[in-house]
Amino acid sequence: MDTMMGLINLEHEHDFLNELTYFRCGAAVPFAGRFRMIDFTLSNMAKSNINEVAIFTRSKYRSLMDHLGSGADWDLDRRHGGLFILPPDWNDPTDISKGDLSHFHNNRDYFERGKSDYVLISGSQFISNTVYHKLFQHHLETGADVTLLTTTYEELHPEHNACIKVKVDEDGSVLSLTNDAKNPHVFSGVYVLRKSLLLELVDECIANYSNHFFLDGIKSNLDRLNIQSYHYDGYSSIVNSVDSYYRHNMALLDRKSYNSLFSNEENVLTKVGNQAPTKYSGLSKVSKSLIATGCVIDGQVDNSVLFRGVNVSEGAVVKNSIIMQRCNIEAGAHLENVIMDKDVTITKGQVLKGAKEQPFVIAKRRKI
Amino acid sequence: MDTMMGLINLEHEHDFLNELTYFRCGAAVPFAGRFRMIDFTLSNMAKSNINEVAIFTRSKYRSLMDHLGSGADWDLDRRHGGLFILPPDWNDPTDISKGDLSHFHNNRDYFERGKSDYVLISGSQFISNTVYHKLFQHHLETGADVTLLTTTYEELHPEHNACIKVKVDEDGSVLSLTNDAKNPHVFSGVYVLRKSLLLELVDECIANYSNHFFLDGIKSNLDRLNIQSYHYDGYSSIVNSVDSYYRHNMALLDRKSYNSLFSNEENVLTKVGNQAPTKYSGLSKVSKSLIATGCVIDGQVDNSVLFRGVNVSEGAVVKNSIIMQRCNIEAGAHLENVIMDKDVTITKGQVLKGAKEQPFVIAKRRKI
Amino acid sequence: MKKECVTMLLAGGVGTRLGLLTKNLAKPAVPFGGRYRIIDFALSNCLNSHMHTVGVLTQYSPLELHKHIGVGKPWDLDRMEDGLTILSPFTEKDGGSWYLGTADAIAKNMNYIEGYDPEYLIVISGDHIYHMDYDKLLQHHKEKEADVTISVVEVPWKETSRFGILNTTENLRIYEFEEKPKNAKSNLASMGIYIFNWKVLKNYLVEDAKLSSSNHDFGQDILPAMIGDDRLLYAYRFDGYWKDVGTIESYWEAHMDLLKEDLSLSLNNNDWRTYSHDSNFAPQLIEDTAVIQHSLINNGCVVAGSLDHSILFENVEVSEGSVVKQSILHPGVCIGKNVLLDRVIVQENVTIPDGTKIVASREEEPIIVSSHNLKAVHS
Amino acid sequence: MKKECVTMLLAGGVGTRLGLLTKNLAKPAVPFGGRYRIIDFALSNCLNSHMHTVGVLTQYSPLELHKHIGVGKPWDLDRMEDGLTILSPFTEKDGGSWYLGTADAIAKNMNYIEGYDPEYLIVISGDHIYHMDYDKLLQHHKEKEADVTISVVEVPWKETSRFGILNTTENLRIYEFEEKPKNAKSNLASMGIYIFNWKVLKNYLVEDAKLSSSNHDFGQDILPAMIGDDRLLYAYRFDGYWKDVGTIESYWEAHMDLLKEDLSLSLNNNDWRTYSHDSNFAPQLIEDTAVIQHSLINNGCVVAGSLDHSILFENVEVSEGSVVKQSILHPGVCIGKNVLLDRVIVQENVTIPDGTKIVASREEEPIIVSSHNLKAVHS
Repeated sequence: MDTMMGLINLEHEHDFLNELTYFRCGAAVPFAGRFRMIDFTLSNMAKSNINEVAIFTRSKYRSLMDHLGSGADWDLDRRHGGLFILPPDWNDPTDISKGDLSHFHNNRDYFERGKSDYVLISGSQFISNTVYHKLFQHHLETGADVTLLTTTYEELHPEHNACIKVKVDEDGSVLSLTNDAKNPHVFSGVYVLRKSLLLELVDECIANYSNHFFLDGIKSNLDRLNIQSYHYDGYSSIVNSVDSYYRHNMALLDRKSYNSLFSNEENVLTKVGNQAPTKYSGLSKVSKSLIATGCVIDGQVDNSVLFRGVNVSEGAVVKNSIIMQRCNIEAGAHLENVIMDKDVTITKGQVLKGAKEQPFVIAKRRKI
Repeated sequence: MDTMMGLINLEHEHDFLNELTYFRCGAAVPFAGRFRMIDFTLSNMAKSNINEVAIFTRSKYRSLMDHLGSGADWDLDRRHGGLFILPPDWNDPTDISKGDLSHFHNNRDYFERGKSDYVLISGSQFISNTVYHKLFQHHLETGADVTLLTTTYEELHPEHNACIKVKVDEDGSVLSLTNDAKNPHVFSGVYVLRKSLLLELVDECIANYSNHFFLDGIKSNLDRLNIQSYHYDGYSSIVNSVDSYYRHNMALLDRKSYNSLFSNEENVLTKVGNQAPTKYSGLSKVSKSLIATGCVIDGQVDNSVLFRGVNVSEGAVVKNSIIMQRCNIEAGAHLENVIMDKDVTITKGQVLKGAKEQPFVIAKRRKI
Repeated sequence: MKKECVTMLLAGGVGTRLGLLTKNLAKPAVPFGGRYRIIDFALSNCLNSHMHTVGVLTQYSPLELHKHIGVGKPWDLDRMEDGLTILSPFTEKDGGSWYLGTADAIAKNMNYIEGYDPEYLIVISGDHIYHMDYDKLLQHHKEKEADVTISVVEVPWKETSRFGILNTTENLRIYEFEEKPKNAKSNLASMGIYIFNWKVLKNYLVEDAKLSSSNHDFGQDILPAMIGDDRLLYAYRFDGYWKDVGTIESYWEAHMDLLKEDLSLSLNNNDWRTYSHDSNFAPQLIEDTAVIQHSLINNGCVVAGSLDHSILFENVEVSEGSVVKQSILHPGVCIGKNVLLDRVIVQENVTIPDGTKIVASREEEPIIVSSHNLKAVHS
Repeated sequence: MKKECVTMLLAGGVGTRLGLLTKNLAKPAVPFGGRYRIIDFALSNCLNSHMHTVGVLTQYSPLELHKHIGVGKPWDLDRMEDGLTILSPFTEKDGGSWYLGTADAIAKNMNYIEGYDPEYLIVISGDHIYHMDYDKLLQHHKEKEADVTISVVEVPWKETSRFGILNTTENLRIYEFEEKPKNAKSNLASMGIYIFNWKVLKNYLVEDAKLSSSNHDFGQDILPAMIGDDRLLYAYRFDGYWKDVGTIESYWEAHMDLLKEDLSLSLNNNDWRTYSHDSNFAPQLIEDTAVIQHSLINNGCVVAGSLDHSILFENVEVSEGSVVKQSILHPGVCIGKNVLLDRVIVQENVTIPDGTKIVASREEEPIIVSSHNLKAVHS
């Protein structure tokens, strides 16, 4: 049976979420009430029969390690295969590789030991809930060298500017990969190729002092590689800025989007938190909100996302906001258009208000 | 129930095994035919009811991560607690800590989240097969601030020079910690103390710009701390140089030492290799040797240690040597007083000979 | 490999008094508290008390239970050397037989226990909701140098006839065991949690197995025999969080109690976490039209209707215009539009069609709704 | 959660023809090859074939087997959502019953299977030593659009009367199944490995359960009924590594064969690893006085005597002056001084006292030594 191994390459995902990425990489930022950004990609992989997943990471990976643990929650705590977080601990004095190529170079043994002939590569900024079976099937059937997962966004937003846009012919062969701001056909960052080809292209890139595997190894070789596009029709979003982060969290308050992302047959896997169900008292007034477990709600919550274990006390109001784990909103406080990182306490009667276009971001463990 | 959490502190264990530690830390060096140095400490901890173990490591920890995996082989692949390898991924701009104190400082959350009130700290150079129940019991009963595991070596060797020597009164209270070359009462590097005291001493050390927790936080406070010694009577050895590494591997060829280290009720836990039993052919001639599984022996092996999957072909002779995983000794080759790292091939008829006092160390993946 | 203490969790109970709830389900697998199953409490106690060698004895309709327990991951019991072992009935060269009583179930698994050569055997049941440190019980047992220690809880005097009652001396030594006495002399009820010195118990099990007249039950046979022999049996008084959910009424009441409690002292107690399997549903979505008061809601729920004094397990939907009061909705329940439920327990994956009205009056027992009796209970 | 394919591993066999080896042990738990138990081969095949949803059906003396399998860690079957499930007999509201035949065992666990709503059901047995890619079998089944595919192996014509023989057309469609025929028409023996279209099988299981005359066995009842209905049954010819160890003689011979083989093609095959539980014994210690030829030795052994054509499982000691020939020493065996063994199988943890002599002549069946018959077999 042909199988894929997985690679989540975080090298080129910089600290794109301001305060939220001061101490953690973007992949580890909480998203959608109970998940972290990386959960979507990782759980897609886990559900696609991928038994070995490596993560290339350069720095700020500690909270990622905490979150992923042994991989048990993704059923990736395997004795054969499993989850490998690969920090940059390299001691090869002859190493001349740069950028993400140094990850590929120094982790060559991961690929060589792996039992699969194909590699699925992804970042963490493409949020979707799917399995990659069809992408893989398409790759095998077309006999392509590389197959890109692409999708089309009806409305283009600033976050799509950073994406690579794709032009294909009628058979789905990729004709060009550009930054054309008006092309709604977007490359998701997910692609699959044969392991042997990957290693070959890596060697070429290193020999040429390149520093970006996709741009230098794949995009630059568009003329000689058979690159196919597989079009994904499901719900997805690209999160690569505070603006897009806020918007795509809020989008999930809409029942249709919520159902599209979550009401699949398959749930998105994440670290299990073991909290009791959320408790609503006689004073609670909640509408249009996404709420995780372990919360205690005595106040008013409107059009907001609450992560695990948030307390909203009597008389407090939370509006158009994202409130992360274990925040404590004391009595009478008023929050509007706020993104609040973990473990923040908002004291009695405090009023904080950002703008919808520019939410007020509060770093973790503050008391305000 | 009072319980301990574990800490294996590798910060002060430098690259003490020459060629064997070019690409890996000492804790990850293979030892005694199927183990790695760290297995002894880690398995002692695992068998002592310790459910949370952290490893402080600065560099060359990749092969350690490979070896330990999710901790499953030590039954430490837990959802609550478990094994934490903590590489130096720190992003605190206000951090002024140095030496191993920066590990303590940046991993404070490990201690704070841990459910145990006591911490057992160890390095990886003290080789023994025991459980720490009695040490812990002693610590609780004497009400000591810190209890050190100590032992006495009848014969002092160069490796003991680097150890701290202990002077105690009749009750086992520690009177002095010195480098007295003639004192056979040696501190093993294993000690236990209350978590709250540990954190207090860490804070003090950092405030004083210290860089060595044990020397600056404990030894320097000998006057005001109640430090007890618990004397360990079982078999043990200190491995901190190529010389001691070679000698203590060879010592296990003696049935008495072998039984002392291994024929406990409890086996030493290590990564499971899934090799078939070792196969001896009609031509094999083996005596006084320690041999792992997966070997195929057609030649002569005498007074040697063979790790997993070693091939000794017809007419080859291996004498007084340590041969690591998957080495291939081709026909007619002759090895004497050699330490050979993993995956080395010795070609037909090759003769290599070191001295007992200075074995010939061959780095991994060579073909000679 | 020697272990000081082996725990045997009795999870084969039929739980007859729970009616429809246990029709195809062992009692320990019955959902509780919005996200748990009853057995989670005993298993979490094992984890929190550092009891890592646990045999789970199953016999009756175990499929759902086995699926829930899996390999024991949520409770860290998926271990190499000990951990969780499911012990179902089996055959030997001379045939096999089913577990007859609680003592018989233990006796038939003597080989499993002996494999760990334990000093002590803890027998617990998967039938109650409680937080208990078995290690403290063990320490108490050791201090008293008892042969048996039985955990007891004080029950209201008027309810003593429902329980196994222990009559003790002032220092809590047990001199008599009465099963459901009409006129109780004590209100100390056995919680069905025992610690035995294994060597002592073993002899009694061997002897009891030979008696054809015996029910092979701890309460009816083994303990009376031990008391008769003047063995040292002590009661251990437990006064923590404990709920009996043996009847439909008490099951429902226990849920209503949860709404009054400070959960940080019970289900959300950080010092004594209750662990369960998690199906990774998305957070609950509360819609514009929802009105929620006095309720507990788990992941995966979508609420557009009104809730009052209700408990929603995972993946429940309550549509617009519906009113759910004093009710318990098990996982996967789907409530259509304009439904009215009051004092109702809806079983797993049942869909209640639009406009349905099911109301149990205050005097009645709460109504259990399954997919089979749906039409019958529609008022 | 839907799975394309569910695997049911029959591990309840009594294995009568293995005599003492299966006295207190299910056949799948019998040690093999110096470090394995028979069931390891089937479980490793599951891992290597990416079959992750495995029900293991046990009934007879399962304790040792369950302990060995544990939660399935060595085979990566300790998973959250599927993985390994041990399926022992259980009771329901209307009582319970034991597994009667192979088909009955599957039928009684229909709920388990239906929980995954599979297209295909693979039935394998834990009784043979073989390396097989069940996925290839499945692909073959799909290509043929068969109702059933049965894996077959060619056996010597003179041995056909020991096997279930399949008579096929040229393109391997099965038109007849003969259980142990006297005059076989074919030498294609069933390996007891079947793939069924689950929906098709299910109907036959339901019908078969109603027949009081049926043995509820695949070979005797289900397959003949399917052939009678002109269902599409195909044979799948297997020619890989396969050993039958159903009798004491064949068990012993299979071990002697191992000494001739290139293990890198069988037990040590890197492309098809065989996984097992590992007790973490230290490496074997070979002493000064040892003479070892043609032998297989596992971890934890200490050898001071002479070995020839012998297999030592883990933690075996052979003391000075002893000679062990053509023998198989199970885990924990301890051979005293000046012992002579020839053509002997010594069972787990048996200690052979100094000076013992046990020899089976070439014509005899190899002698099995347990702690009970030790005196009787001393020559």
